[in-house]
Amino acid sequence: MSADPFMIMKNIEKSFNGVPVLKKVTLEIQRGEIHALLGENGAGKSTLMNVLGGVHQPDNGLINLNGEAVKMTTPRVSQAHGISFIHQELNVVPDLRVYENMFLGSELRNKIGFLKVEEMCRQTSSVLEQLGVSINPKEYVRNLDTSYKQLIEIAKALLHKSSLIIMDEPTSSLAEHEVNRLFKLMNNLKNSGVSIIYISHKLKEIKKVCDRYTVLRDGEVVGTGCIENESLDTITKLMVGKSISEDRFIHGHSFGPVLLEVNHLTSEGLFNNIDFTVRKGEILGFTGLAGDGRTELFESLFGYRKNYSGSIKINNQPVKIDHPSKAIKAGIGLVPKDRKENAIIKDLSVVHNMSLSAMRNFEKFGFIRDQLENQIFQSYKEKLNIKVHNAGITIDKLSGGNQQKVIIAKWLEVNTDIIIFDNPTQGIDVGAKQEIYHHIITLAEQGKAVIILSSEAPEVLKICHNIYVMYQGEITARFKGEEATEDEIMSYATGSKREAHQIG
Amino acid sequence: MANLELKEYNQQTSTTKTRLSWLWSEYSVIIAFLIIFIAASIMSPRFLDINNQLNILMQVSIIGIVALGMTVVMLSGGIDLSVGSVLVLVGVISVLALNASGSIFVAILTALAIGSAAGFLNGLMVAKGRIASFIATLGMMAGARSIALYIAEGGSVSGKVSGFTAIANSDLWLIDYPIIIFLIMTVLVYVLMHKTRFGRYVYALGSNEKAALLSAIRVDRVKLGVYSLAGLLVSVAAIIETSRLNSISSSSSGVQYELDAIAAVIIGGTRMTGGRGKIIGTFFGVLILGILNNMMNLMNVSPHLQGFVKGLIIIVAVLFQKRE
Amino acid sequence: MANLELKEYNQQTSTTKTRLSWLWSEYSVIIAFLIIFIAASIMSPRFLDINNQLNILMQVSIIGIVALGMTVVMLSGGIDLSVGSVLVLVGVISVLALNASGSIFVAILTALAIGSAAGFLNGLMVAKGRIASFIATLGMMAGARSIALYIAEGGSVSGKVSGFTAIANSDLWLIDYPIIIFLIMTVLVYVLMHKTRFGRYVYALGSNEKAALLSAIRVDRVKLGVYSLAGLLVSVAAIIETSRLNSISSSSSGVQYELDAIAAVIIGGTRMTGGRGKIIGTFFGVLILGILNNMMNLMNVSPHLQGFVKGLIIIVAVLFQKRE
Amino acid sequence: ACSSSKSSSDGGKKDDTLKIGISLPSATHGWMGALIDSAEKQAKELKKSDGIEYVLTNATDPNKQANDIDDLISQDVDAIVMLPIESAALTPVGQKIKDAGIPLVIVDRELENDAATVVVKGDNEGIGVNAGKYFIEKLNGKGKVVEITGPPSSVTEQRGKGFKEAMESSDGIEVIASQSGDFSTEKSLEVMQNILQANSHIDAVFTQDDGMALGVLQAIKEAGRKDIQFITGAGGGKAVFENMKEDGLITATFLYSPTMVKDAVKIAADLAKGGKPTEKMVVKEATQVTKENVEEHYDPESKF
Ligand SMILES: Nc1ncnc2c1ncn2[C@@H]1O[C@H](COP(=O)(O)OP(=O)(O)OP(=O)(O)O)[C@@H](O)[C@H]1O
Ligand SMILES: Nc1ncnc2c1ncn2[C@@H]1O[C@H](COP(=O)(O)OP(=O)(O)OP(=O)(O)O)[C@@H](O)[C@H]1O
Ligand SMILES: [Mg+2]
Ligand SMILES: [Mg+2]
Repeated sequence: MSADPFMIMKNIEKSFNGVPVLKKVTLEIQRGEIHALLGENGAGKSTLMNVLGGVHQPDNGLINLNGEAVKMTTPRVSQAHGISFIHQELNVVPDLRVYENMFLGSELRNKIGFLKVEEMCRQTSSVLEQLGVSINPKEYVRNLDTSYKQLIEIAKALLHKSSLIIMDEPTSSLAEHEVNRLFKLMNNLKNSGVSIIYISHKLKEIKKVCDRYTVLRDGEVVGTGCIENESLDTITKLMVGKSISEDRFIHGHSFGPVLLEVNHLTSEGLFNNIDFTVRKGEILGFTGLAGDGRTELFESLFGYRKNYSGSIKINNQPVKIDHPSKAIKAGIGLVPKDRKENAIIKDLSVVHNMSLSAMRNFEKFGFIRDQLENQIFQSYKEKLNIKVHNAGITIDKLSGGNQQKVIIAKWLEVNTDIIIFDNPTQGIDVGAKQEIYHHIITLAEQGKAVIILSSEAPEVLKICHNIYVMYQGEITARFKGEEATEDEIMSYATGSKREAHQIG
Repeated sequence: MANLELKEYNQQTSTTKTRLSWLWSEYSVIIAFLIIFIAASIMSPRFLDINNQLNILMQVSIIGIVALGMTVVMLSGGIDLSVGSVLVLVGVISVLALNASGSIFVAILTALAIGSAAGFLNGLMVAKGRIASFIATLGMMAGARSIALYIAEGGSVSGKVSGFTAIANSDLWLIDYPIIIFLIMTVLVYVLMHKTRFGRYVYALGSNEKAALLSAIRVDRVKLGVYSLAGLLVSVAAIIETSRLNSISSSSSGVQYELDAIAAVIIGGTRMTGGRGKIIGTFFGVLILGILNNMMNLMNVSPHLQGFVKGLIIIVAVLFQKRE
Repeated sequence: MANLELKEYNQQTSTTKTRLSWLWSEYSVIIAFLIIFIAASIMSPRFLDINNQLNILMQVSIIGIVALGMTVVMLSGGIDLSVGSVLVLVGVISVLALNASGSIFVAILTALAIGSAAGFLNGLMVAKGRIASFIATLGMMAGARSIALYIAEGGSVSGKVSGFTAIANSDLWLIDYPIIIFLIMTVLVYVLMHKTRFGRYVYALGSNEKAALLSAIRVDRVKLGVYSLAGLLVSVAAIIETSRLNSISSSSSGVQYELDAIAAVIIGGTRMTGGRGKIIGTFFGVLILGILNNMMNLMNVSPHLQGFVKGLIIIVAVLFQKRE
Repeated sequence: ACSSSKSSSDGGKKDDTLKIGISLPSATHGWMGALIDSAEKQAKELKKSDGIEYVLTNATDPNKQANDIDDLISQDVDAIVMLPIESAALTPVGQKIKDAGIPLVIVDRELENDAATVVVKGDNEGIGVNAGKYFIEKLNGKGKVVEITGPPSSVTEQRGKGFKEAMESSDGIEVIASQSGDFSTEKSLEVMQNILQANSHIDAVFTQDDGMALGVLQAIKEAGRKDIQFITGAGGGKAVFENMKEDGLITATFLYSPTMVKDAVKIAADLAKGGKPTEKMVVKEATQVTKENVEEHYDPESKF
């Protein structure tokens, strides 16, 4: 097995603006293996893969493919060498249809050069079917939910019949059953000789599907080996330098009065007759599958969507929220999911992204106090362990996980009484996840009401006092955090069970 | 299983309301066109006259052909301000070629060559020079006009070969050649944009250039193709315009064609930032503008107020359309 | 500890290469400016003459003030084609107000009111009507010019109140008022864009409108503010232009100001699609254009070729700048 | 880029060389294009024969023209030729030239003060008036007339005014449509097509420019209309003369030659040398050209 690796990256070095990001990294991939590339946020995983994918040029080092030295000068060259790349940030073309996206760059054409639309649609359907999705291939991608977009990117890579597939956090917005389908496919691919580099912060997945691993830390390889021989704990330690407990976080609870009360909230086609309350100091979890409508529900609550009926009371006062700024005034904050689309202002600096929603905190006589901004950012940087060498650079230069942390800092700075987190730990490493959970619990302990939306049942199980499960726009179950199990949540989330449990 | 259910959900809704709203969102420009058409027929009895209808088609054919190219450029996320000036330059040079060679064929070849060369140069600046298309084509606009003025010494040049005027002044069963050329070009560009790889790539790059690049599309070549195509279409328009009057003025021809073409494209529902829009939309956008100009003359609106009326109706037509 | 290490790197590297490349990427327009400035001094001995320098500043002040507003609009992701026409409309109405009231103060107030009202209307169409800014302001461009023509019956109107011309024709220690007004406006807009919430919001919405909305920014109000501000600045420019010549022509004044202003903004490094750019960049972009015009006059470039030379130099200046 | 080719003409004003400044609008229609060309040719000739340098500037709007004049004054030119885009707007600028002690020759449009040393102009109102007389005579004081004007500008206004006043003196003639052809052949063609649609009977067409007359002619030809008896133009373009010679529909035009600028440049050269103006006002008559006298004015080499 280890005799002649199929792909070797040797002594790769790369720095951005003089800051070294990769330091003599060596990575070997065997034919037909699934290789986990691990490391905390900002360790350099994506950068390494971008070098392999021809997106970035290394300052130094060699890439060897099938025993031949190759230079990956553009993404096109990399693809020509049989490498497919699923990027960490979605790269679909929103204004094209599903099948058009799938075949973009490798369209099927008939003899006179016209596109074979029906044939492409057929193949699209069949690949998507393998992933367990049935979307109309002629639907515009802009109308799809993020998880579908991610699935389309995966399917596109599968379509290419590559010999090496790079998957940079492919499951960050997928639900459990979609992930399982993906793993089944990955195993099939592996058996047919395809190699896969798999990047994920979900260590359980790694254990389940990967054969070997390489861990990066601050741009250096700190370990490599077979997954079977290691416990998750050792790998975690390698990555973040400490072990992480997988236990439930919170135990005792002493809630204050009801802070938010929602009655009969309905928006046609999105969610239906939603009732719930949140008390001060409570952490409430909402979970379900993609398309359950929870995102839309809370976007409505936050004033981003306006077409809904029902009543919302805060502190027993009815409120009318038709714009996010009114939501903030009423005391609701929302950390959106899909940061690239919804949260990141990529042309603003890291600091300015942090302060954007709470400008009043940084003003004096109507002018912005730059120093105060930087000062406050420093405190968040330490608190959330944000890895950034110069806070004046634009936020798109940060690693994915660190971008997410900046967004969380932004909403911590707004400091609303009710704070909604939609998929808050998307792309965040295990160590940082723990820290974020602690921050959320601290918020609750300070008497804030926290709502967490997540499609990962373990996440809500770990930190929520109460858990609501949604299915097709309705709340199908309510659990107390310590009473719920993952299996039971899944059976409500998939619609196989429907009757609503009442919380005692 | 969850997915199957989702599918049902979909089918349920896509029946009635969805279909109507689809029609509305895809073809609202046609509805706008129909309303304006009906309003015009009511307001002026002469409007519906078959001759008047042919006149309108004839009048829009030049801008229409230019607007087709503009649509492609704008779908790719760019803009081409140079169309009017390039049209004049092409016209002037091809008349000189016509007179020098005595051959209409040579004149047409020259025109097509100059037009696509100017377009190609635009493409080079945008794709390789990474210059914003607005500024690159603004430079070309100034440059091409300038060269045309220099060559023609500020005046106009006239064809001296009989037969050249036949191109734009003949008809096939009552329908003038320019109209036929415009229709054929519309069909060709439609096919190119919707049935071939090139068109697909144009949409892709206008919608998300980075994703297009990561999909191994040769973005640079597509851009070169886009601007060259626009230049080629401009040269077709230039041939018609020159042949129609057997002359072209280096100073007054082609002035503000870019604004008319862009207005037609946007009225036709193409998004300013690219990636979204339709050739058919531009076709009707061009017709709407043509009807407006025609009506303004038919009704003898004061020249001072024509801008106001035209601006107002354009805005209402766009306002009326379905937006995101 | 990881952070500490990173910090060290930071200091190490940000010294030489980084700093230079930062300067280059942030201020390449200034470098372009310096090169053109030096080239001009070499090519024409008269160029450096203090009077000539003051002339250039005076000449760019009107377009400069317009370009400041254009920068803000373009940073927000829009465009304003109506600046030239609104300038004329403001000029015509304020001269009428001046002559009717006999008060310069009333004239200035009228100007500011009309300019910001026109801008506000642009903003309404863009923010509430969701019309692409290109088409909304194209409509305003046609409309405002048309109304100005109608009011002035196609001709020009002249001020009949002595003292009005003093606004643009007086100086403070040799420096003409228009220059001073331009400099003050630059500083004010700079402060607005870089030191206040409003500016931050404009950048945010130009970069990612949806994220800006989800950040609880009142996107609609910001847009209204942006276009009103542009209108207000146009009216300041209109006052200067009207006062300078004590008259304004409804047909020929303000022609193509939008192209000059947009060119200055893009030469200054602002991105067409918004979110990125600098007021300082526009300031130097305006100066570059001013020097070009001045040099063209000093060097007696053939009139028909001036467009060519100007287009070429603009493209070279942009090409030369650091791009993404 | 332009340094190598142009450095020869540079060098500013040496004490012994004279220099004239020429400030014109930019070439947005044929007449102006021809005028700019004539000016440059004349200036070049003078450079060859008398060694007088020149600077030629173009402006799109009055403010830019004021800027150009500032540049010319700061170059210490010895005389200035200006075709003001707008009379009112350039009047204070003319004053500035006068105050700087530079002789000023105004072309085509007068200033509103006496800053001009010499004015060389055509007779815009005369075009309208003479055309009006011609119409009344040819139509016997009765008929339906269409007017194709230029884009809004003082030229358009003056020609239109003259024509309107002349028409008012005869109540049998009715102007049934007045639309702008933007001084462009293509635009006039379209506009005339539409006007032909709207009006089933037209007797004659007055156009404010020869280029537009050609567009109108084409429209009438295409429509195959026989009711229109004649078209008139203005300016004195070669193509219009040719049509006249061939007994075409264009039966008259009124001279407004772009070559008037040549006289202005020559006068400016004299003034620069220190000469005194012989007359303060040179008016180029709006002479009526018809088939009878067309040969006198026809020049096959003309660019206009
Ligand atoms: N274009 C760039 N310019 C400057 N710095 C960059 C750029 N891209 C990445 N970096 C820096 O390189 C480092 C490594 O980033 P990378 O994206 O490879 O991390 P990662 O391991 O993928 O992290 P994550 O798990 O959060 O995705 C980070 O510190 C990041 O800020
Ligand atoms: N723009 C849109 N057009 C049409 N339907 C939409 C649109 N956005 C969302 N939907 C539909 O609304 C429903 C619920 O939305 P959504 O999938 O976002 O829920 P969710 O709970 O946020 O899921 P998750 O967070 O797990 O991805 C789905 O049926 C989805 O297809
Ligand atoms: Mg990453
Ligand atoms: Mg969702």
